[in-house]
Amino acid sequence: MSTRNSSGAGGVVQVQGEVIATRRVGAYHHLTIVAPGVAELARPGQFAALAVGGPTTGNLLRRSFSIHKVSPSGTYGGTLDLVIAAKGAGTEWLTQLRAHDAVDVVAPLGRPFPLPTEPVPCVLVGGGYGSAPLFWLAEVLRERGCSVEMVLGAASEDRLFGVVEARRAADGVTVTTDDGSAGQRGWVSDVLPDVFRRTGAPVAYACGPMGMLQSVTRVAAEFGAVAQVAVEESMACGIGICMTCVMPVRNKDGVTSMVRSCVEGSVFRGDRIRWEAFHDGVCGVPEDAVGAPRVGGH
Amino acid sequence: MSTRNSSGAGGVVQVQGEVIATRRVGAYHHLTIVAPGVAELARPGQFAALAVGGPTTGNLLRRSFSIHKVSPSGTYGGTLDLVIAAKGAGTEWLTQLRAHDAVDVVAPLGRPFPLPTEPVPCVLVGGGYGSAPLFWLAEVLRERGCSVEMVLGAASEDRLFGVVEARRAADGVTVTTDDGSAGQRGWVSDVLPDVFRRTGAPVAYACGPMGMLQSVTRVAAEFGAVAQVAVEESMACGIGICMTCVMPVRNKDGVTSMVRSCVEGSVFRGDRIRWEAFHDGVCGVPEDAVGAPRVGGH
Amino acid sequence: MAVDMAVTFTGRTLPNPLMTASGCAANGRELHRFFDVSKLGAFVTKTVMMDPRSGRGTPRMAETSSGMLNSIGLQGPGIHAFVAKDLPWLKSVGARVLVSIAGNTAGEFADVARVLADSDAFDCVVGVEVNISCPNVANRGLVFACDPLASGKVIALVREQLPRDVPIFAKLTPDVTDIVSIADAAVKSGATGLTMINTLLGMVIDTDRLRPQLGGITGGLSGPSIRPVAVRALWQVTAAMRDGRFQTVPLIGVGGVRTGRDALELIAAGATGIQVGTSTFNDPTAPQRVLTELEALAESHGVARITELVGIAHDRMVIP
Amino acid sequence: MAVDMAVTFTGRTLPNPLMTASGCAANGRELHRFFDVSKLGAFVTKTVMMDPRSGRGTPRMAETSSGMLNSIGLQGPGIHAFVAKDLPWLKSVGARVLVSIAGNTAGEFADVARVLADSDAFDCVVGVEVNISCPNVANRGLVFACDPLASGKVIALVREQLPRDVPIFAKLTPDVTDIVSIADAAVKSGATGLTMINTLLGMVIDTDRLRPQLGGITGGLSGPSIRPVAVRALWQVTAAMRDGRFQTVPLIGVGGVRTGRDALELIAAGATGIQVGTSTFNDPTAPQRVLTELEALAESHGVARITELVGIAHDRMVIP
Ligand SMILES: Cc1cc2nc3c(=O)[nH]c(=O)nc-3n(C[C@H](O)[C@H](O)[C@H](O)COP(=O)(O)OP(=O)(O)OC[C@H]3O[C@@H](n4cnc5c(N)ncnc54)[C@H](O)[C@@H]3O)c2cc1C
Ligand SMILES: Cc1cc2nc3c(=O)[nH]c(=O)nc-3n(C[C@H](O)[C@H](O)[C@H](O)COP(=O)(O)OP(=O)(O)OC[C@H]3O[C@@H](n4cnc5c(N)ncnc54)[C@H](O)[C@@H]3O)c2cc1C
Ligand SMILES: Cc1cc2nc3c(=O)[nH]c(=O)nc-3n(C[C@H](O)[C@H](O)[C@H](O)COP(=O)(O)O)c2cc1C
Ligand SMILES: Cc1cc2nc3c(=O)[nH]c(=O)nc-3n(C[C@H](O)[C@H](O)[C@H](O)COP(=O)(O)O)c2cc1C
Ligand code: FES
Ligand code: FES
Repeated sequence: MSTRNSSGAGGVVQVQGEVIATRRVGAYHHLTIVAPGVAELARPGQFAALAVGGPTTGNLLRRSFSIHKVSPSGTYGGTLDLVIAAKGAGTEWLTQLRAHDAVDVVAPLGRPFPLPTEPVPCVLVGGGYGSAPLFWLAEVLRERGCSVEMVLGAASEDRLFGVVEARRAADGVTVTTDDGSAGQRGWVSDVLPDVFRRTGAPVAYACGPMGMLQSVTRVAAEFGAVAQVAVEESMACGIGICMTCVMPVRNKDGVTSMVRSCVEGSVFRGDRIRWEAFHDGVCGVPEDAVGAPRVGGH
Repeated sequence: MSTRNSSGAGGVVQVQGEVIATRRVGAYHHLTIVAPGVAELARPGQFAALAVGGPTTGNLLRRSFSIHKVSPSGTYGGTLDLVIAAKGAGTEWLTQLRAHDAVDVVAPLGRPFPLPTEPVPCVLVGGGYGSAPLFWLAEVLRERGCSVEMVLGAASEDRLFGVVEARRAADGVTVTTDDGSAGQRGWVSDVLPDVFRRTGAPVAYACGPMGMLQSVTRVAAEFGAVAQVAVEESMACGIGICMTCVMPVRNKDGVTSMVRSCVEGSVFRGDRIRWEAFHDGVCGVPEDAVGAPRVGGH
Repeated sequence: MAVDMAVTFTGRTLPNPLMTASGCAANGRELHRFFDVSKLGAFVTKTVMMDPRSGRGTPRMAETSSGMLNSIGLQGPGIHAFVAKDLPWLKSVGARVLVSIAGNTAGEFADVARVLADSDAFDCVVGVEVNISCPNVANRGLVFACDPLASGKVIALVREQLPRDVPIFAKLTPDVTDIVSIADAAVKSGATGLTMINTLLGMVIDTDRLRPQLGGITGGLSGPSIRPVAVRALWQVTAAMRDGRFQTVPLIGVGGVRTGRDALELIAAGATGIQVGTSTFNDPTAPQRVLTELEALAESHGVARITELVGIAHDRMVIP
Repeated sequence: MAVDMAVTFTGRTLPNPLMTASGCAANGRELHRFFDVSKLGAFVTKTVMMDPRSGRGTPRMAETSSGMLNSIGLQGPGIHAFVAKDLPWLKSVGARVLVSIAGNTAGEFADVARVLADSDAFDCVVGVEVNISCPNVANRGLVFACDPLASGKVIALVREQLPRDVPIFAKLTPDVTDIVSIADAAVKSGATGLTMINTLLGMVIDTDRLRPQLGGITGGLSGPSIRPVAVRALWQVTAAMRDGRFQTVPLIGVGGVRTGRDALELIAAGATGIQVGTSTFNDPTAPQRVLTELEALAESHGVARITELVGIAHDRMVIP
């Protein structure tokens, strides 16, 4: 198991990991991977980028996954847990790995969830496997004296992740499903106003589909809260060198640029994201963005 | 396990096989694959073409291997045995398969070794893993009353295959290695004259590197014997549709054409092959071949 | 609801869009051991020239990442043997045949077409594919499809030799600066359809021997690796026809199709027919399997006819 | 015996042939977390233009078989920010920098070159790569490298802005009928080297949504899938230079290099330098790893200097 340590700041390692456990959880696969060096550096909200397909593969690009949890030491050395939904070729391959199979891991990546400096109530919202990074976050928040209210939503019961764990990790849990197969029928945004009203939380953390993140941002704003959202853009490298994962985001001076979600995110303040530029799976460059195409295109 | 039966003549199946045993034998890997339907059709000298790399692979072309043996029924259904040397990406992948892994098999392919109609002495010559198909052939020959003399050669001891098996399968066995690590030091062609002289065999069967096949052909001719040689040309499909595996071969009227070694071979009469067209890994088109390039090229 | 898979080219209706690709299926007998070739929309034969040809020396192939390189050099029996043996066999099993032809000169193309048109089994021929784009010719200058004028001349001469109702497809190479201008020239000269794409000119070097791996030095690159180039070529030519830059003709898509999804990609870009080439080396039943997968996919998209999907991506663009 | 890996371009000696590829390594800081970028022969920066550019909307990528498609659209900070921030950083870590530049017009290329030449950190610049071949421009007509005249004009103007001893590499596209004529024009206009190849124009269609997958519709195809095209391009241009068709200049090979063996393939075809692009997305240490692997391979071939292997396949042909 080779570990190449980062030579500069930032704290990232590339390691040849070894799967030590893999189990189905509803529609997902929960993998535990021995990945020495990751646990010591990782913070909630960061992600890992995995190579897929093995030595003969035609799938070259890495796949990114939120870090569910890490454990610095154990019988096997430091481990990394991921929750993976089989979707295309790469996740299909990953979810079919067996114990002792090798997998190349680059982690931790991206900016973690910024933590409140005061012990305030926090709302954590997870959509589908988007809840994966929230339990660890909840633990860290509670260690700092924050109370934690969780809202988990999914299309159906099998696409919820961690409802049982949530009851332990949070002070209150609300569950929604689109089809009503578990918890309340509907979307997380249906129940969120109530949660903000009840807790008075000044901050919400969310991870899940873009539509959900946008509504969490909107509802949070209605209650004067800040939403910190972990976005999911298509990523080819995960480490900031390809420029495929960009999104239009305002900086604190109000200037919009196309920023790389893998290095400047994947956690952004929701109110900085130019949500109106996204529709139906594509995202345009807002006209006022730095270097936006002039008439005639570029 | 799906079996698509051939709809025409020729007797070939494409099956999703399952590896049930894999073991190292010297420098090689011996695989046993459940491949229903193959055993009933196969004859010694035929080969199997395997897809490699699994669902995400970038290695598209099939790899061909001589059939070592088949068994029509067993605990698991019909099986197929192959002896594989890890060389490039595909054989590397195949030799790392574990029990219960799936592998797509097309077999049997090619023309088998033609059998003598009389019970005559036969010389079987195997170079490296080229001996793999010879034990089954020996069995069939002896069933017909032929006596069998085997000559096995390789670069070194670990590259010999089946020396022990040979003692059981043949009436006499001679072993040579280039470095003298087992048997006699030297090439099979050094010992062959003696074997022909001793047995008076009118036919030799050979499988191994091209250089060896050529010398078997030459020595056989010196003793008035016919050599039936199983050649190894690079093959993209193994089933006769790509035209990559051609070699210049004379037909019985003496006319040379570039014929597909996967369907018209891989067993040829050695004296029909235009050996002089081969050198250093390339093979030209003899000027007198049907449709050979005219001056100016084509 | 089953999807109607029939497609029509210049008045000829085929039961479905799936075809073999020239040179990737020999002339039928070999694949017929794995599936009934008459079930395909059409069977495309190995390019045939006037005289028998030995093709090139070996090695003739190199595997590449998600593809392969070949330098077969148009090995074949010559048109007379082809019409005497191969075509009658294809007819006997009920195949609809798209015959691929070539020549060293424009005149030879015409001669081959004439022999074909005069042959007994010609009634099983649903079209002629004119291979003006084979990269495996000794002189790269002989790739007619690199030049609009040369392309046009070949097509015009072949057109004269064939009955008016026989579709002619010009097979194009993507190795040109502007494929639309070649397409334009071929259509203006009488091509009633276009096949895109032939292989890309490529090369592999044997790093042990430090010399070209193929006997023919360069070869044609094919397989899934080149699919994005095929999709792009189909898209550009379809866009040009939709813009009215030249007469709209049906396109046959070829290049890297391995699954029904791949076929749908080419169809959505503008292809009416689909050929499966290199993938057949991986899976001998590929052309038939792709048909099954394509039908299921088309059904999942809720269309009644596969033709509703031809070029559909041009109508679905999102301008953000 | 260690192999001497040094290579020389127009008088500048680099410790080894390995480089990042423009647009596949950002401007250094990100990769420096994984390995010391000053250990590479040169670091090639993301193509920079005069003004800041947002690049295109998303999706900007699609994975393809053994490769990918991108339509970044030359996002960048503009040359002024580049020389103020990125170049000094690269200099500070000791990197030798090959700066990739582009312009919307030939004049803009020259302007960018002038700002670069006038900048404080210019002494870490070992050459300028002139990207006349980016396919991600709104108008395909703007790909200068599709036309010998346009290519020549850009190179000549850039040449005027740079000190004589600064090497200029023209980066070419393989999407042309005759790459040798473009190479010829670039060299005659003052390019002291050529970089081959940029991406191939390609396209992927999303078969669920039945529309182009990229926001920019078409994109550039890269990765191991295109390596045979890169090898072929290097081979053709090297052969033309050996034939004396135009002055011999050093070539930088790029396209699908993932391993030391791949690098050796490009070198044997004629490349003196090697860039690693897309494979870096798979393995962040790829450029460095390829160097190590290449060195070991060169050693196994028993050469004393890596330069002995440049173009060697041209001398090793077997004519059967
Ligand atoms: C920061 C981040 C965290 C994520 N966390 C999780 C998680 O915890 N669990 C989980 O199941 N999934 C997660 N995803 C989504 C996951 O990365 C994609 O589902 C996966 O990459 C798809 O790969 P595939 O081979 O199945 O699909 P394919 O469609 O074959 O992927 C093709 C290419 O597109 C990229 N791609 C496709 N979809 C996405 C996507 N949604 N996001 C990023 N790249 C994509 C892939 O990386 C690959 O390069 C996360 C994505 C990001 C960006
Ligand atoms: C009729 C026949 C019988 C064979 N029997 C055996 C056997 O019993 N045991 C064994 O170990 N090997 C055998 N071989 C050789 C075996 O097919 C090759 O070693 C194997 O294909 C190499 O694949 P690779 O992925 O390791 O190498 P790569 O170099 O990656 O192969 C690349 C491509 O070249 C083709 N190729 C490369 N070398 C050969 C070759 N020698 N023959 C055919 N195709 C080749 C492969 O099929 C593949 O398409 C046989 C070959 C033939 C033609
Ligand atoms: C081994 C081989 C032989 C080929 N021979 C021919 C040919 O004779 N005529 C022709 O028009 N195309 C020929 N082609 C090109 C294919 O028909 C097809 O255009 C190309 O391979 C792209 O499709 P694919 O990726 O599905 O293989 C050949 C391709 C291969 C791989
Ligand atoms: C995401 C991405 C961005 C690229 N951006 C540039 C660029 O800005 N300038 C340029 O000259 N080439 C650019 N390229 C092309 C590469 O430099 C290289 O020529 C090409 O990708 C082939 O090499 P590869 O197969 O190793 O990636 C880009 C390629 C990719 C994949
Ligand atoms: S994924 Fe490559 S820059 Fe973000
Ligand atoms: S291997 Fe394809 S024809 Fe023989």
